[in-house]
Amino acid sequence: MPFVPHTQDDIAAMLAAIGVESIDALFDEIPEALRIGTLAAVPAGLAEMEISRLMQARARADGEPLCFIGAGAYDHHIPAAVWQITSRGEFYSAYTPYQAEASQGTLQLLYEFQSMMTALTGLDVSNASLYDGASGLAEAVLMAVRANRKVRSDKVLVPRNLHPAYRRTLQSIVTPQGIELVDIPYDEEGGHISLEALNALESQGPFAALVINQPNFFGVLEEVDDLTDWAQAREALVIGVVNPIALAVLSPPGDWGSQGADIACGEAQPLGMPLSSGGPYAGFLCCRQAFVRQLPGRIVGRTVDLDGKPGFTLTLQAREQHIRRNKATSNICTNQGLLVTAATIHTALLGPEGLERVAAACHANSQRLGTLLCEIPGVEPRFNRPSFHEQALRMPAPTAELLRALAAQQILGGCDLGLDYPELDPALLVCATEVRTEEDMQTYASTLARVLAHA
Amino acid sequence: MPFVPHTQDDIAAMLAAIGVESIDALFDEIPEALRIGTLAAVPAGLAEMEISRLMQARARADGEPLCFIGAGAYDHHIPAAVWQITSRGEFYSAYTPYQAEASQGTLQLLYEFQSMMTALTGLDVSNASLYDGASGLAEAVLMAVRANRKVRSDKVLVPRNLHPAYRRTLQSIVTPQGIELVDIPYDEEGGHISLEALNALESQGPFAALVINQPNFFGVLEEVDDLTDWAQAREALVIGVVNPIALAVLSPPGDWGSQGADIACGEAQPLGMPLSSGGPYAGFLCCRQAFVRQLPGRIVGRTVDLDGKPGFTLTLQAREQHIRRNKATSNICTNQGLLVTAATIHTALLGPEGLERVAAACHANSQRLGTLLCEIPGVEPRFNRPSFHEQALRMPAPTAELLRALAAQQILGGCDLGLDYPELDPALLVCATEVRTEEDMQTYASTLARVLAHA
Amino acid sequence: MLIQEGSKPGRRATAQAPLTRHALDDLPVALRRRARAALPEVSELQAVRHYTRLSQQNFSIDTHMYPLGSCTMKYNPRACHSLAMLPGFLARHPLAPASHSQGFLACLFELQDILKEVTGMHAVSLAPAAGAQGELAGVAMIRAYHRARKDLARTEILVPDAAHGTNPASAVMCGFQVREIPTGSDGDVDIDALTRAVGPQTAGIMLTNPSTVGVFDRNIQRIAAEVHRAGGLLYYDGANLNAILGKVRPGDMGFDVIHMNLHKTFSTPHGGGGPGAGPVGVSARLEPYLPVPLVTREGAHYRWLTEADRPESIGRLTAFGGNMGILLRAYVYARLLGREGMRRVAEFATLNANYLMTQLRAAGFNAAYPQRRASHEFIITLKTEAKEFGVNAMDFAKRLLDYGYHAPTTYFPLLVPECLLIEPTESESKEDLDGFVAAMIAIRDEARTNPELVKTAPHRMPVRRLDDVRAARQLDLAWSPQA
Amino acid sequence: MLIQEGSKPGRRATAQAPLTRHALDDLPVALRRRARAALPEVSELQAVRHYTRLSQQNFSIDTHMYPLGSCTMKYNPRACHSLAMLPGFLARHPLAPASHSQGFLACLFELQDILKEVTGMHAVSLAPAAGAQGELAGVAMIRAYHRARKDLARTEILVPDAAHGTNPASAVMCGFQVREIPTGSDGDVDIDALTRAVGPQTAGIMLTNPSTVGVFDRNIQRIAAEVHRAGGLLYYDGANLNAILGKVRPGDMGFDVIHMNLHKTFSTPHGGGGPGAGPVGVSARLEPYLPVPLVTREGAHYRWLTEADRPESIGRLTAFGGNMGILLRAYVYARLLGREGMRRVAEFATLNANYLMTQLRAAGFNAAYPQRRASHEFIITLKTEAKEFGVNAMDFAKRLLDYGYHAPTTYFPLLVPECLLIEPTESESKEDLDGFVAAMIAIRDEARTNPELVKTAPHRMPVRRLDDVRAARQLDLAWSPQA
Repeated sequence: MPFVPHTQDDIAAMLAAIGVESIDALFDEIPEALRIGTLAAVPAGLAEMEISRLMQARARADGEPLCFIGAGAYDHHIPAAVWQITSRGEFYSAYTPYQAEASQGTLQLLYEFQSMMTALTGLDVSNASLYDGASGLAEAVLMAVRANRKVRSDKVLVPRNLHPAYRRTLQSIVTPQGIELVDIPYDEEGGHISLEALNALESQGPFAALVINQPNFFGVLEEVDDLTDWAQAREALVIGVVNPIALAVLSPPGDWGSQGADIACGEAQPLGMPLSSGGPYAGFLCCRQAFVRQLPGRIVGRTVDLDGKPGFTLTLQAREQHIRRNKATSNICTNQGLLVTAATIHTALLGPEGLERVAAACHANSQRLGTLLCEIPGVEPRFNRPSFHEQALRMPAPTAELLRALAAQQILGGCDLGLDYPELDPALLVCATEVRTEEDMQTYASTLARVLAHA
Repeated sequence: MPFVPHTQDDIAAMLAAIGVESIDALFDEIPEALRIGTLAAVPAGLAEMEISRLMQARARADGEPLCFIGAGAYDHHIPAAVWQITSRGEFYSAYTPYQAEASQGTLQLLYEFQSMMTALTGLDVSNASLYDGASGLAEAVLMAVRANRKVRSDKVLVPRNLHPAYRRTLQSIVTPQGIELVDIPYDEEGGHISLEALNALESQGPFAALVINQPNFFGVLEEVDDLTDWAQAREALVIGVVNPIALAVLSPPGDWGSQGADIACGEAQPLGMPLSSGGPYAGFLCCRQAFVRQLPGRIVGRTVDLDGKPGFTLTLQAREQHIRRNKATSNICTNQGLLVTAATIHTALLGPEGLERVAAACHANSQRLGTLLCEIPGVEPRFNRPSFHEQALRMPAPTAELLRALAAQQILGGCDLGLDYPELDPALLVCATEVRTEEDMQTYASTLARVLAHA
Repeated sequence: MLIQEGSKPGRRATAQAPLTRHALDDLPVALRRRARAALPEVSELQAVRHYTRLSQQNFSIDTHMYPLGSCTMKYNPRACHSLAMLPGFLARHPLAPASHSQGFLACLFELQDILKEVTGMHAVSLAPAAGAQGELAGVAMIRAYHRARKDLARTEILVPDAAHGTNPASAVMCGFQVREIPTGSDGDVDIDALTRAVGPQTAGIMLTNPSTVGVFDRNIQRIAAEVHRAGGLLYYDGANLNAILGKVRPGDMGFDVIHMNLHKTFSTPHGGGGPGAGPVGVSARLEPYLPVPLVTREGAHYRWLTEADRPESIGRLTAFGGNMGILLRAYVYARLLGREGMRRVAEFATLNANYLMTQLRAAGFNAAYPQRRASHEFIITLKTEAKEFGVNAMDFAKRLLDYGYHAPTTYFPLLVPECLLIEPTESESKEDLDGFVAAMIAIRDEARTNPELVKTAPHRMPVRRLDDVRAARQLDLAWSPQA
Repeated sequence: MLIQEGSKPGRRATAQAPLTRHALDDLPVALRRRARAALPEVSELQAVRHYTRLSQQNFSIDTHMYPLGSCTMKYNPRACHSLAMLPGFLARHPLAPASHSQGFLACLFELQDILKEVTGMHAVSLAPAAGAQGELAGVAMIRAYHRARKDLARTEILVPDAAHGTNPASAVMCGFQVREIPTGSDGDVDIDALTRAVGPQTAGIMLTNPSTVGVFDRNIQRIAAEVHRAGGLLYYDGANLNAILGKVRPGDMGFDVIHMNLHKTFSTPHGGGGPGAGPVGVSARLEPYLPVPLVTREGAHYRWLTEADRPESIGRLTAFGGNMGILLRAYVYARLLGREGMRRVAEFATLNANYLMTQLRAAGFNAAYPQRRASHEFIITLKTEAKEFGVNAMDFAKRLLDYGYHAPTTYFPLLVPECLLIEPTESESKEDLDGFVAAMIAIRDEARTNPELVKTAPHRMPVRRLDDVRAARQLDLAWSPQA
């Protein structure tokens, strides 16, 4: 009986104490008709040795392709210390820190995380994480609509160059509440959002909020100051969707425009979370102090104990569903505590200088990759504005076939932009973080050249 | 500066406090001529990301061959919990528990280990480990010679079917102290040590000790009761060299013969230590209570604190080199604490029933492998007595070539007995522990059949 | 001390970042950060020591028992962690093509099948990232179902008063109104009240069974019939699935949609507050609305089903389809248990709960529903103790920490005064349960002889009782360099 | 509670052993175990919880500073652990053929080269499993050298009185007599006494430099000349190599043989008492005697050199050639440091030691050799405090535990009364050192005002001061079921 410690003597003694003959008798309040027989479709139990063998085979099955996909999930170096400490039982198997006195480790760490996120975004307060960047943006939008008391509108401006999966997630989560997402087209040449595009939409307003993605899905840098000022001049709140590694070198949302963005959110995955096939990651969400009571998710505060000694506790729980039920700011309770543990340790180990170096190395690699690939006839940059971290490249042949041919050579050549942006087809979004070497990039370039030559 | 926390301000403040101009000034007592310039042969430092890439490539470089070698190092399932807990910083980076009050974790664990080893060997006391099985045997022999007050002899009987590497290690370590190792030939048919062989050596005695290896290097079971009685009738101490997994089902040294063996030692690797290319492993060493003051290595005792509360501490330190210096029982101080941590957790997770199941599965697999291989013409058991865990098989072709051909098919086919026992050539010692599947063994058999067919 | 307070300008864990500092000159100055972010500057040893020591200030399953009702804090097998963290799984990019994802997708596909079988549902999506997101998805599917039938008048979701707070919150997130149904004195839903409440405005009902009062609702088949007759759907909150795993199936009870908390029933770690995973299972009529992505097998080939394959789907809930690493852990756990092991989960969780309730009652504590079997959990009410000694449920809870037990869930469900909701789970031993009873008795003795000791507990934790009111009034939510 | 005391017959961590119970009927009954071994029978959770909680009762580098003289307790980089534990290294059988060992052997070969370079020796063997085994190997090589020259009258090894206890013990293990050489009042070896002691009976001298009194012996070149002139060889005890790494090389000082403690200088973990690794380096004339195995490169191919290649070798010291996993950790550490990093080790270890000595002296503590530079370590003598307050070095040491500092090495070297041998290492920060000084001052204040507090310390550990005498007199070395 795996994970059940009872001996036969224990069972007998316990049944005797309860006063029943058998364990089955304990289920006697359940209507007989509902009790099931076998679970035929569930396989018989395995020993750890056996499941280990199976999982090792499966983990190995898919090889170790050289990956140049970014598109919202980035392959960064993670210090060995990060997961060795995160995996400690006291973090891994701890409960939500509702009993603050028995959870000071997690609580202090979350407070430190909140402090790191406010430092990176330049905003006042942060929550202790949400599920991921996309669902976090959905919460940001709901929050902005609730919080914007000046413009009572259910409309939110969302750029088309926001990550397509984020756009879909937004759609799933916010539309049942009657919120309308208004698309902002991107500039055909620059890949960015222009003031002209915004002005063209103005008549559809007023808007509760404007979403700005920096860098945007194409890796292109937006003119965040102008966009922020445009929105705030119209009483719309500004939600920045940002990459925490990029924030080490890019202007933080709190500094955007003349007043700063109101809300910032994003995916914390680049801070110490492995690609992991897509999750678990962690969304972060920061805002101005004024909106703190509209902030969803758990928040840790510093307080004092009976002796006046500093300590940490979950606070503002009156916003939350387990207190407010149907009046809560969100239904979210579970967050991504363990991932935040990794993110906090990761960020502490990197520090501001380390994050800057990582960001700069990613930028350098990504530029270098672009240069190498664009030496191939027919490959060229799709947009003409500065990019960061990744690049959209026009391809001289159908991308699906190219990607298949590259994959057969154990190269994952990027994200096929034509799938979500037919107007860009054929184009690839490629990424090379600091972990890709010159040799890796040369391999990609030479393989692509070969593939195209035979295409 | 990896692993150096000093900022420029720190350095300046510290130098000022000391009253020197530079760090170099702190080396001014060292003769100028001795100070070196560059370390040209040492490469420049790498980032963790870079060394990770290098080590991953090297760890992958040698493939994942299917291994049927045993010969003193065994591939067992290790519960995931074992190394997750052993790797915790509090075990991993702890010092030797000289400060007992700050080391109760390690000390209690070592006491539990000692208790497990005495339970497995059936002897009274255990030390807290030695470097490995082979050097542990050397210490056992030194100890036996010191401890045998009845027979003042420097001669020790050592079977030829003891692991060749153990025999060599014994040679290196004990002969500088004038101890003479007398070979006992093994029985040509049975592979075991017969009483006749011992009787034939009797005239060379008296002997301080007899070493008995159960199972022996060939996997053959010795008649340990007879051998023990033979030796003790002649006042020789009996040293059992045993495998802890086998001890779950085989008679423990403490039960051998009419009085039980005096000393037991062996390799603890099968208890939770990965093959690891040969180490670190851990030797264990147990003995009768009467010899405890001759036992080398660290020993943990249970005692009480000022409040009478139980606690654990290193004890009998008067035997050790840091107190007794040149009068110590051994020069050993470091032991294999971290490996003992793994062994203790492993043994707790397996328990007596688990170890029995592992032993029985190893036995069944090893028998099955023997059966499968012996279906191949020309392959047959080399010895005619019961074996455990591994088997010596006569081969119909030169073994070095066979092993090379098998290795080319990613099969490590066993240990070439002819290298150390020319009289057995061509023969292989093969092993299949509980982690080898029927399919693995079939693969070996069919590949060997193919190789032999083309030989 | 905060990691930020141990920071010193210029200190670094040098090995952790690229040794070369690349230029960023090509980026427009206006878009670049002006002042360096106030992040901690510490050495590698400093960080390792800081977080190792912080961890030691936590309770956790690996160190303490958590008899925590509705939260199923049981042993998280260590193999689930190491096998989900195999490099092949960790290095896989979420957008890697199916050609390079077969091993991974096979695990998810089989997990879908296992969850279908144990819940008795027709189809399962693994997409929701947590229980609350599973609820959102479930209610969204109910909404989509009615809308597809143009049945737009169904604006109301029924929720028992004992329900988890996420239930009404999730219903509201999907645009529904919530109507509460009272619990009867025997712990079952007040069936008459329910009958009165259902109607053409009923979109569905959200139920936990066994409920949060720790009993199996004996009228479940009747409830299902009533709601279905009115055209509503039944939602099963899987928080308490551990109580019936392998014994009874929500699908057989008549539920149309269910979410499961893998971090409860399937023993994936709570991780100090997540990540969870909240797969949803549905009956055949809701299948088209399942959130994407799903995994399908075509011949021997696995692939994702996405929006393109499922045009009626309620959509995508996270960017990359869910908490994959958590799903892998649950898969490993399910394979370790196997079908027999699943059944044992419910059996021993129930045995432990009934034994613990029996022993606490024998020790003089009052069960909220003494005439009922406990399911996997049960409620003790400390009303008498609070009145006699002035020591309330929270004081008991805090003092239990000193005795080395995590507090049970307190003051939930709201309908029982001074309550402790206690769920021992199947992985704790009889000795652990006996130890908990002994601690409860000892605390009651203290409450009698030295109430102040209990009222000011805990005393053996890293901090004494914390001032929650101050935390909410004098908000201090982030360290800043000026502070 | 011992794990054995939590055992219950029939309890098991079921997932951890084969599910099938194979028969053993073919084994002769006489050779089989009659009674089951009294090993613990516990659940998986029980074991995980027990050992996790035990671990928390330890001090460790990851949680505490260890200013522990002669032991070099510095940060053990976590990457060294994870990279040495890569599956490819762990799964490799020690007898795997060279064809399947190239990646692994490349690491060892390069480590040999790095160690040669930093010690200035001609050749290195990685075989010794620990420092003491390195010493044994070193002395055995000295013995083999003289024997090969038929120089059999050399029966004596010289050892300074301040030497580590392993030095004389290792010499005796090789059949030598030991003669002690006194230390001069300035901390250097008494050169006159040495000159009187050397002679035709001298096989060699074992020296640590910097010595265990924490100073660099300024006469090292003269010592080397004297011993060599007499036909003896010089052995370098590498315990203190951290002090000079990258700055000075034993080979350049004239040493013929050296062992290194990788678990000190190369930061492999102490692991609660091991495993260590004690590679030996030698001058050209000792190369034939190096212990096997060694790694060689032939073209692009690596292979082991064994007894067959090195017939004059002192032989094999463990069955499979050494603590491979520890060697891999040292290799990773060496590559992370690189040549500049090596030099910084010595520089900052020395800076920290001199700063700490300065601050402690400024606070009124007495250094044993105040006129000398500290190397990486130094000695404080508490003779005055012991006399004035009746509080001895051990009491200070125990009280330091309460302040969160591991005790320095106490009562070693034996020649300094009431001494603390203090080695902060390069990985501790100025703040850590200042904290240690503050603790020392606070304890001295306590010794003055409340000596009993210090004499009965520690007070904040899991146990109070333990009765060592009882431990040695009433031996209790193993739990047994009857007890």
